[in-house]
Amino acid sequence: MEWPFFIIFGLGMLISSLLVITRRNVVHAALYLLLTLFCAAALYVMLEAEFLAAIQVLIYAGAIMMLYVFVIMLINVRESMAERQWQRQKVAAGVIGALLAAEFFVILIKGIWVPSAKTAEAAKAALNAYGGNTEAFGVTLYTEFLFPFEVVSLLLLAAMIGAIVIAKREI
Amino acid sequence: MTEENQAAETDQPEGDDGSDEVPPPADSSEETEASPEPSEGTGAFGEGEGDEAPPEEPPEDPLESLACVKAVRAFLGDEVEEVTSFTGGADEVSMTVPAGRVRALCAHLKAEHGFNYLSDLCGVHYPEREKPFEVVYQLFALNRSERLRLKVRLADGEAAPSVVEVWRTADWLEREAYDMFGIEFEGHPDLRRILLPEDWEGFPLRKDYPIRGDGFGLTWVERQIPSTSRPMTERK
Amino acid sequence: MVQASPQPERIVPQTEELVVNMGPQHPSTHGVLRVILQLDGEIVRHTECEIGYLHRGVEKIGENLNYGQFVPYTDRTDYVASPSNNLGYVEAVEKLLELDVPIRAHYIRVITAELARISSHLLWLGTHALDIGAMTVFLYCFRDREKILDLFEVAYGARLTVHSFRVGGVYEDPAQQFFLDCERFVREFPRAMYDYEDLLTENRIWKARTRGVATLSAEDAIDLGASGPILRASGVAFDVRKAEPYAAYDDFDFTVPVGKNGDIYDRYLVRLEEMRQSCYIIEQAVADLPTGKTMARVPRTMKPKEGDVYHRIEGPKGELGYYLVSDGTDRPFRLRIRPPSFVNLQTLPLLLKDQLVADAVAAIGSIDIVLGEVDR
Amino acid sequence: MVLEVLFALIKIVIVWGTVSLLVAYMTYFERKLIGHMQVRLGPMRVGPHGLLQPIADGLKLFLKEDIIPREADKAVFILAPLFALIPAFVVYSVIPISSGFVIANLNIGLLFVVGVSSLGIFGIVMAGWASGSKYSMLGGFRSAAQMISYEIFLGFALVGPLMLAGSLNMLDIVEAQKETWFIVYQPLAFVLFFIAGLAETNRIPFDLPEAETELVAGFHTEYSGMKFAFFFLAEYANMMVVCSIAAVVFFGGYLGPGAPGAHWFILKVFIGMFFMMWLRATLPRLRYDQLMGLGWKLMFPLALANIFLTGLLMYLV
Repeated sequence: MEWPFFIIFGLGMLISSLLVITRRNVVHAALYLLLTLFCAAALYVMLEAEFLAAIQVLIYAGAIMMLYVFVIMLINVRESMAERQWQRQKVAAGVIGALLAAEFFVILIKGIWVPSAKTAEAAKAALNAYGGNTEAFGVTLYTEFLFPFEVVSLLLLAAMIGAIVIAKREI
Repeated sequence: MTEENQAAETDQPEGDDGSDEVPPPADSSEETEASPEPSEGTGAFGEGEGDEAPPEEPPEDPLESLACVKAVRAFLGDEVEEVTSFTGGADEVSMTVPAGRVRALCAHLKAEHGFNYLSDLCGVHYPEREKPFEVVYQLFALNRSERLRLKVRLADGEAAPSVVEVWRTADWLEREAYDMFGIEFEGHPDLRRILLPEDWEGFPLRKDYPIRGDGFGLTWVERQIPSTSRPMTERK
Repeated sequence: MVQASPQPERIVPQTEELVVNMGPQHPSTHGVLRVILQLDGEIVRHTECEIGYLHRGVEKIGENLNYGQFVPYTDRTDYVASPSNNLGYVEAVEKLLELDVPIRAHYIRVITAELARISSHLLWLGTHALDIGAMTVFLYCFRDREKILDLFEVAYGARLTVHSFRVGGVYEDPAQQFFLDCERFVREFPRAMYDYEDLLTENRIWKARTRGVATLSAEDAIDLGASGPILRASGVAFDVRKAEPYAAYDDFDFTVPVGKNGDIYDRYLVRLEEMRQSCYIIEQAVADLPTGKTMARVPRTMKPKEGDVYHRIEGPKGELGYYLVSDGTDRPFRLRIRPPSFVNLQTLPLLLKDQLVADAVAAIGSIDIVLGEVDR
Repeated sequence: MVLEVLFALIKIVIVWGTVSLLVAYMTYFERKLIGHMQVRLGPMRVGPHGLLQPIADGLKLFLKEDIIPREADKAVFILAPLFALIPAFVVYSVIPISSGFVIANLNIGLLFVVGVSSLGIFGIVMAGWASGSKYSMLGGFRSAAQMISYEIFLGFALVGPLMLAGSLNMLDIVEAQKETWFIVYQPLAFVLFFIAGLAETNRIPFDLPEAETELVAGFHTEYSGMKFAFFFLAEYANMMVVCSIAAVVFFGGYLGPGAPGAHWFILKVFIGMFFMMWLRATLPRLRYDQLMGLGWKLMFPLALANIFLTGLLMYLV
């Protein structure tokens, strides 16, 4: 029952992410990126990572993309469309792209050879032990990953203060 | 005209003015009471005036005994061209003063005599006169409720000194006088047309400005809109 | 590139000054006023008003009509309070003709002019509140303004451009019904005013939007020639009705409300109180209404003697003056209208200086301009 | 399997159909209500007491010429109204209308609501940008900044009741209020939520994005016909969403004595709507900086304090 949806969202994600990098109009590209993120969220739901999916929509699509769009819309789109889109870095880009593709391929092969059902079962069992997806997320975040979590929030705080200082010279 | 008017006015009984003209008697009485009393009003000129005034001016002229007239006299001396009042009272006192001195006079009246409020400033066009233009200033002292009208006569092309420095009110009022009469105000910071379009030709409140748009060749509207797009009857 | 500058300038990122054009078709400029705002971010640095879109050359028209014919034209200057304009002009002409107007006519004029003041303030309050987003006040104000217009209709047969007075008095003595209705109106209206007060006076949002916004000091107000509620809101108790009583204002007891801070909120309070005082004046006038004629004997052709008069009244917007120059014919040689809106509008650049652009609408509204009068 | 899908589809049709009809009649309700508050009658001509007015309005807007400005970005211009409308409707798929009746009983229901409704902003920003007009663009940006800010307070205000319920699932939240409604424990959270909801839906006193007298209707200046109707419906649908969430989270959703749950739920939503409309007839509009100041300087600290207090009390009790 799930596979048609998987195909819809997977294809949607692929096509829209392709369109993100090929559109000349930045606003259109940003809106396709929004679609990509949305499809990713849908895929998370299918992997039973609902909390992640909701956060994906709320933070990425709702907040971060909004800021992107905010900035992009202030650009003169006509002017930017006339600018050259492809830089002279085709070789470097090709090499890095090939490396990435190889990596993905290796992971894919591994996934096929190693029976994934077992790991999936184990993950589900672990989730149920916590009483659900969201709870599991919260517990791990505040126990196992407490230190990195705090470090990251400090980093964000520093970034926020920095942005305020730069934007508002006289306070 | 002044003397006869005044005579006529003073002869008439008070009842003539009746309810309509309640203010003048009230004001003049106020004035006569007030004139000796205010120290800033009389102090500066009163002493000098007290010595000189009686021999020069016949004391029976009620207008000359008004504080504001005395103040202007004290400042300008003989340069005052005319003193009139339509009603004979203090409320319509009108003094014609030389154009060159008006800014200094206004500054003096504002600083020393409390005429801190410029009610109005407008132009008038008398085509028959030698100096055809007149600028009329309606001064008002807020603290004392006293009015004074100053008039300045200008020859064609002569500029009046701007009083924007004295009262900022004058800014738009002078622009309007320029717009309507073409009277230039020297020292005005931004003398442009205010009500009419910037490319308007002519000054509509001049007496020689045609009421129908024939006097200037094409009217403004006719110049803006090509004649072919207007009805036949209007075409030249 | 060729010329090396002696010292390299430090590059400081600058924001451009933005020029925003409000009007002449903007809903908050109350007519065809065009305001050009120079903004530094959200702050207004410089304001310029473009006016004249409604210029009809009223003063020129006046020079080409005889004294009586011009009265209906005054209706069309400040068209939201046309009896006040009639009154100013008619009294100026009467001064010129040295006419003795019957006392009953004066009382009727006072009643009508005060009704006009209430109606003008109501229109102001409604539109000003609507500008700030209070929609219901607008409809309440129109509810009550409607009653005043009905009163005009009873007395003079017209509602907006009333042509209420003639040179020499009031043409027809209004029907008794008019005075009864006036009595009822002044009895009911102060109660209706609680509706506005409840919605606005202590409303925190209303206060936040109007308090300390677009302030005008007393010195600036006098220097800029502001008059009417704006001047009084700045703390100067100048009211022509008190300073130079005209018509029958000497006979009535009323106070001149004065503000303290000269901000939009004070202008609002001053106008509200003025409406109450107007009601009080009408109440007295109706109670003490003298009997007698309402028209003086006016010559068929009015030919005043040569000379000039300046007559002013306290219009709803401020000092409304008429300067008439007579050359002895039946037409004014020069007819000058001293429009309160025009002079008051001159305060706008100062009101908006260094204010937030979002306050521009509130500030323009607080001046209470009628473009018909500004442009004439 | 097929039956399940069919059943879900029927539910969707019922809910969305009811919602869209209700939304249409909310416009009538508001006009009548405000009309009577403002000593006038409101619509009277179409049908008895103007009852058919929303249908006439809908027809008129549907048949109206659809204008796309020359300067507009056509695709985005057309998509924007849909972006505004669809999230408001999607949210209804997780709101329990009565004890067993909910389209999708998601684990993360409340999070889903907040997440999806945040997408509605895109419609407004896209509309503002795609219109190719300065006024629209300013309106769109204003709206976006306002909605992003207030979305945060909206979310934070919901954390308190969430902690009490111990679940994100909408049904669980309602069931947790069997004894007492959360409004009793969380009055501050409700006030914050309601204010944030007003700001989210651009209602007075936060209607700056569409301030008629300042921005000439803001982001939807250039819209006409059906597209305009979509924005109009989106506003009312969002109002209903806010009221529905308030009913579910603070007022025990469908819980109530006697009558079936759906009645109670709809009644509670209506009372919420009534208050929103009442406010429109009463209050003037805040200035932009005051709006932001209110949010960040007053509501945000209060919302955090509320969370802290709730946590503290839960720990102590």
